[in-house]
Amino acid sequence: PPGISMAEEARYGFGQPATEADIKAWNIDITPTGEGLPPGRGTVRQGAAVYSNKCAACHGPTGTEGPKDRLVGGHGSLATEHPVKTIGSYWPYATTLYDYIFRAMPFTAPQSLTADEVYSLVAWLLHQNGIIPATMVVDAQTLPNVTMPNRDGFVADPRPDVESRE
Amino acid sequence: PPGISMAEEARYGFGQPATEADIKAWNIDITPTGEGLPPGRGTVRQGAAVYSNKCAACHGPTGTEGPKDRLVGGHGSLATEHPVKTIGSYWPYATTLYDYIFRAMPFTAPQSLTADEVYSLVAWLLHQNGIIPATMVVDAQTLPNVTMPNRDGFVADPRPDVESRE
Amino acid sequence: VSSIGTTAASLIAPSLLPAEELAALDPTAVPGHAPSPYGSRAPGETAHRLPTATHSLTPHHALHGIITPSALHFERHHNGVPSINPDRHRLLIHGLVDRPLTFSMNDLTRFPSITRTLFIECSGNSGKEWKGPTGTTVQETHGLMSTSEWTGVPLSTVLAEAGIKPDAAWVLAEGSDAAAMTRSLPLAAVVKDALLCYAQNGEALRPEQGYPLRLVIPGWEGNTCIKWVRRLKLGTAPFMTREETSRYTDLMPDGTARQFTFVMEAKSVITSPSGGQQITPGFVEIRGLAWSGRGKIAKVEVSADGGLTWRTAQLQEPVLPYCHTRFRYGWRWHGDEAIIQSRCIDETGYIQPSRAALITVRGTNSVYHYNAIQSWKVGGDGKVTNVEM
Amino acid sequence: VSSIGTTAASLIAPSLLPAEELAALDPTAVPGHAPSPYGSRAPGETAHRLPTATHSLTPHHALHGIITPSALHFERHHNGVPSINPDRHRLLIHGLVDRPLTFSMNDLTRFPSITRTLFIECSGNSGKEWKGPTGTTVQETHGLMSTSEWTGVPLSTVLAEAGIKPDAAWVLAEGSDAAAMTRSLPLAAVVKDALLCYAQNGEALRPEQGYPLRLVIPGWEGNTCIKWVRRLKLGTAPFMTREETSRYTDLMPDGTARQFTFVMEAKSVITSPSGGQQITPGFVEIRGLAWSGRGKIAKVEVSADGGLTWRTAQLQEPVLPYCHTRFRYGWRWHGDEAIIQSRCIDETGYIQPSRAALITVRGTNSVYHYNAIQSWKVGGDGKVTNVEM
Ligand code: HEC
Ligand code: HEC
Ligand SMILES: [Ca+2]
Ligand SMILES: [Ca+2]
Ligand SMILES: [Ca+2]
Ligand SMILES: [Ca+2]
Ligand SMILES: [Ca+2]
Ligand SMILES: [Ca+2]
Ligand SMILES: [Co+2]
Ligand SMILES: [Co+2]
Repeated sequence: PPGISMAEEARYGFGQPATEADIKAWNIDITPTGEGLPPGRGTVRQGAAVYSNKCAACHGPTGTEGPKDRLVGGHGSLATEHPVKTIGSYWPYATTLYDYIFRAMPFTAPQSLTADEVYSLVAWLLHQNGIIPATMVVDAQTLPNVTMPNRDGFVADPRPDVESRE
Repeated sequence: PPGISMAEEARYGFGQPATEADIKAWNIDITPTGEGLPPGRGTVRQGAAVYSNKCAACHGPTGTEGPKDRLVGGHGSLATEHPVKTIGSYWPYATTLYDYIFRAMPFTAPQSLTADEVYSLVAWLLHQNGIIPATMVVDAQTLPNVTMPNRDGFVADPRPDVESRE
Repeated sequence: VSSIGTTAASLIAPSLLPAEELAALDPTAVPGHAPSPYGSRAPGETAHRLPTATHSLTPHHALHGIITPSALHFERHHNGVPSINPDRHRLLIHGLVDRPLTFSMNDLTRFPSITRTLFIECSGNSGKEWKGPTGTTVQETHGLMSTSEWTGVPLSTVLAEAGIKPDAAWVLAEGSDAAAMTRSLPLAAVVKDALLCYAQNGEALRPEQGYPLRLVIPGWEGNTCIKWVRRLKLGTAPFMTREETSRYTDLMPDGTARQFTFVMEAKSVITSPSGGQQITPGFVEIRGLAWSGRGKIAKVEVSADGGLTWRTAQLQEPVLPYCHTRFRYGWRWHGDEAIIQSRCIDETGYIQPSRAALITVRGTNSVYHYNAIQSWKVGGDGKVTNVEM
Repeated sequence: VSSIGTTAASLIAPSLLPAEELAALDPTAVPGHAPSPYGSRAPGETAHRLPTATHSLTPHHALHGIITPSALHFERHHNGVPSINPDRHRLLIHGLVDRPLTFSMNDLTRFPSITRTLFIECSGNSGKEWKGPTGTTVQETHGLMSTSEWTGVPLSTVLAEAGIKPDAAWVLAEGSDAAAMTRSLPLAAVVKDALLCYAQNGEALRPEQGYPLRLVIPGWEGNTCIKWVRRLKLGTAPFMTREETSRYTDLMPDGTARQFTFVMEAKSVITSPSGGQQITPGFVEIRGLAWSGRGKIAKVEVSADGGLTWRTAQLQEPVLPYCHTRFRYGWRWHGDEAIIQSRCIDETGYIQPSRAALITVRGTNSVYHYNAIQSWKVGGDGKVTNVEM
């Protein structure tokens, strides 16, 4: 086609330009710096209500009972024989909670929650884990500033790490 | 086990000795020298009857009509544009006819024919192809002595035989 | 935006629309189905063998790599696929041996095993092309061949167990199908590398490929690789069965016939773009298969001008002996009529012949062992057809 | 007559009796069934995956060679197998690229293609063994791995089409399943040899392995090989999704966790005789698989005395990088208790560790990346069990 650049000629030319709408529909990830967080807000109190409606059946009334993944507690357990890995004890970034709850929860209806619902659930879960006060409003500005207890608990892969001799 | 020879020790020892009965049940091949031909006999006249009952539906009343493989004729056609390969025009050994008819025919009931039936069918098919007289009795002694018209028509594989150059 | 164009991609990986209810509008919003004991392909995938009464053809235009999925491995039966109980199946070894033996499948799997990825090609593959361009698609012209990973025990190991007598020179291999399909094989040659196989692509053989036991002879015509094998008889001379006299012999122009033509000579074919497909101008990856019954493929060349000029294609590693080798060549089609061809050279230096060279020597009455260069014509409209050069 | 004995052959190739009506008493007397468009395995063959809600395990005790039949390829899904219409499926590339693009499946199959035979191993394969011998069979201990012939387009080719911006260092790969399964991958490493695959063992990907499109990264933990991939987003830093923080990180004894542990280190296992099988005295072929996420297997050693002495096993050629390698060792079992083990060394010189060496460094809380030597005990009765040495 006229006007095509030389650089474009060197490519195969397959595929279509992605439109803003294409990208917006799928661009759901949230980075640790908060990139991707949508407008909206949530409180611990609102989160308690949504959680009890949409989450408690699988994760237990307080987030500790299950039957599915335990979400609360386990602090100080990571170096013991029975580590309990939860949002509070293990997760390094609070933003990941928004990302994961929206993309994958509730398990039976992923990507069905509104931004306000997700912010509220994040607030409630962080509060249950003793990370934020009951009064905190969670939104795109405040969430990236929450420091998780195990933020510095991760190290890079040092392998090969095991001496193997005959 | 006691008494086992050294040679036997060197083997893996898997498998069972084949009994005479094991071998007899499956040892159906017939060689060009007539090895394997069973007792029994057949005539062209008997063959005509068996053929018309059990074979003609597929190979045609005279062995030329089909719908399945043509069994009769084609003499002298092998070097033409339309070769007709039949028992008479192509097959190098008469013994193969016994072998194949017993092992594979009738197509719907292979290995169902008696030795006398097979000898008779062989007789009729050889006669139809002008190879033996109407009066000949076919049995384990006479069959290997039948000389087929195309007996010397086969050559060994001389490949590579095609010059391929750029 | 494409300044380069498209290929026959939808033909390369054909699929029908899955029924609407099977495919979620947004699959990320709906939990999927649970793990299962034994999977099956996606409902919309419909690549299939073309079956007749006696055989079925592998859809090479729709396949990738070199492994043929077992479900799509070509078939050639002489009286159907038998139903065999593997626990009752026995292999009998007799004739010129020290100790006639029978083996159960359990016995056979106990021996030292070996695995090889090998093509099997019917001697009749492309046989209709002797008379000129006949097949419409590559499935029709070259569908009587497939490649699998075969596992079994070397024939030599099992024969040694029975003890080969010094005067044994030929072995009769017989199947337990309704044709009791039988071939005489020269002992020295098959003892070298034939396998008694019980597994194909990791699992038990498929019924159509000889379940529970098949003889596999690397590089030899498919009919020698006796399926459902139940008997091996050693003798001094060929047994001259119908399958090596009336059939599987090649009629020459002088009326003589070549017998015991076991090895499948080197051959190649472009599987994409191929007959029945359609391309559009721009980048087109020419993809195909090359193989030789004499060992490894050394080189594949591709021509897009009917054989005037040839370019070396890329061979997918690893290149294995007696095995399909996938070749690829990046081409730019400018919209003009073109004849595309591939030709291969194997490690013995044998060059796949042109059709003209082949029929000059062999005439057109052979039926089997047609291995000439295949020519596909790309029309001005991008449609691909089978033509003679 | 056997002076040498038997192995667990019936366990190696398990089969149920086909229903009597399926198996003719003498199959040579009854015409068989006709060729078919798409075959299925013999009715008596019942090797199967062990499925749970989230995964299923490959029955390696029943398999041969290195190819895993697609129907038996292990599964690990984070919210089930989505049903995807391939004609609607798109791959979106955006973030730090010059030109955000979407690709249809047709677009992707047009690019130059490549085929590789590769293992995929779940990082959780053998994970339960961290706490001590847990699985009864090799399917339970090592069933979260399989090998296929994968065909697709190099990731680098497709990213180049969009144009990688200079500051891009990580890529987020996201699936179109109900978990929108997501991993951050270091761009420089994956651009080297990752593939966007659309074919597995010759035909279209199976739904459980990512139909119609899967990212395959040679040698890396299975969860990085994003299935049903629909989005690649380039960024400067890892995106820190739940699957690389809460999951797929290994807890060390000091309470810290290792993150981005992508490569599956060298590992091997005896698949036969293995847990749940039984052998009898005499010749027993020890068969197993070895593999390394760092390249080729250089050597496999087998011990039949709990690691006191080691003998070199035979490796089935071709030995391919990032691929299962089948090893074999001919053993004579005299009826005494024995501990059989295999250990492998890869081309980097890395030696598969003993369990003791591994847990000395890592403790037992890791969950993922367990690659210690597996010990099987052969009892005086020939029964094989999973034990700790
Ligand atoms: C029907 C069952 C079910 C419901 C309802 C459900 N979950 Fe879950 N949840 C699960 C399962 C199962 C997992 C584990 C998924 C996996 O590991 O891939 C999980 C995992 C999680 C995790 C990750 C835990 C970790 O440590 O990695 C979070 C956070 C979570 N759920 C939050 C929620 C919230 C918030 C809701 C309600 C909006 C919810 N879940 C509703 C079943 C459920
Ligand atoms: C229901 C059909 C049918 C019946 C009945 C039948 N045949 Fe056949 N016959 C065939 C078919 C089909 C073939 C070709 C088989 C093949 O090529 O594998 C054949 C092949 C042959 C051949 C080999 C021809 C050649 O040149 O290679 C002979 C000989 C033969 N039949 C003889 C007989 C005799 C004798 C009988 C009767 C006892 C018989 N047939 C009954 C269908 C039949
Ligand atoms: Ca385009
Ligand atoms: Ca025995
Ligand atoms: Ca389509
Ligand atoms: Ca053949
Ligand atoms: Ca059995
Ligand atoms: Ca994994
Ligand atoms: Co054939
Ligand atoms: Co996993």
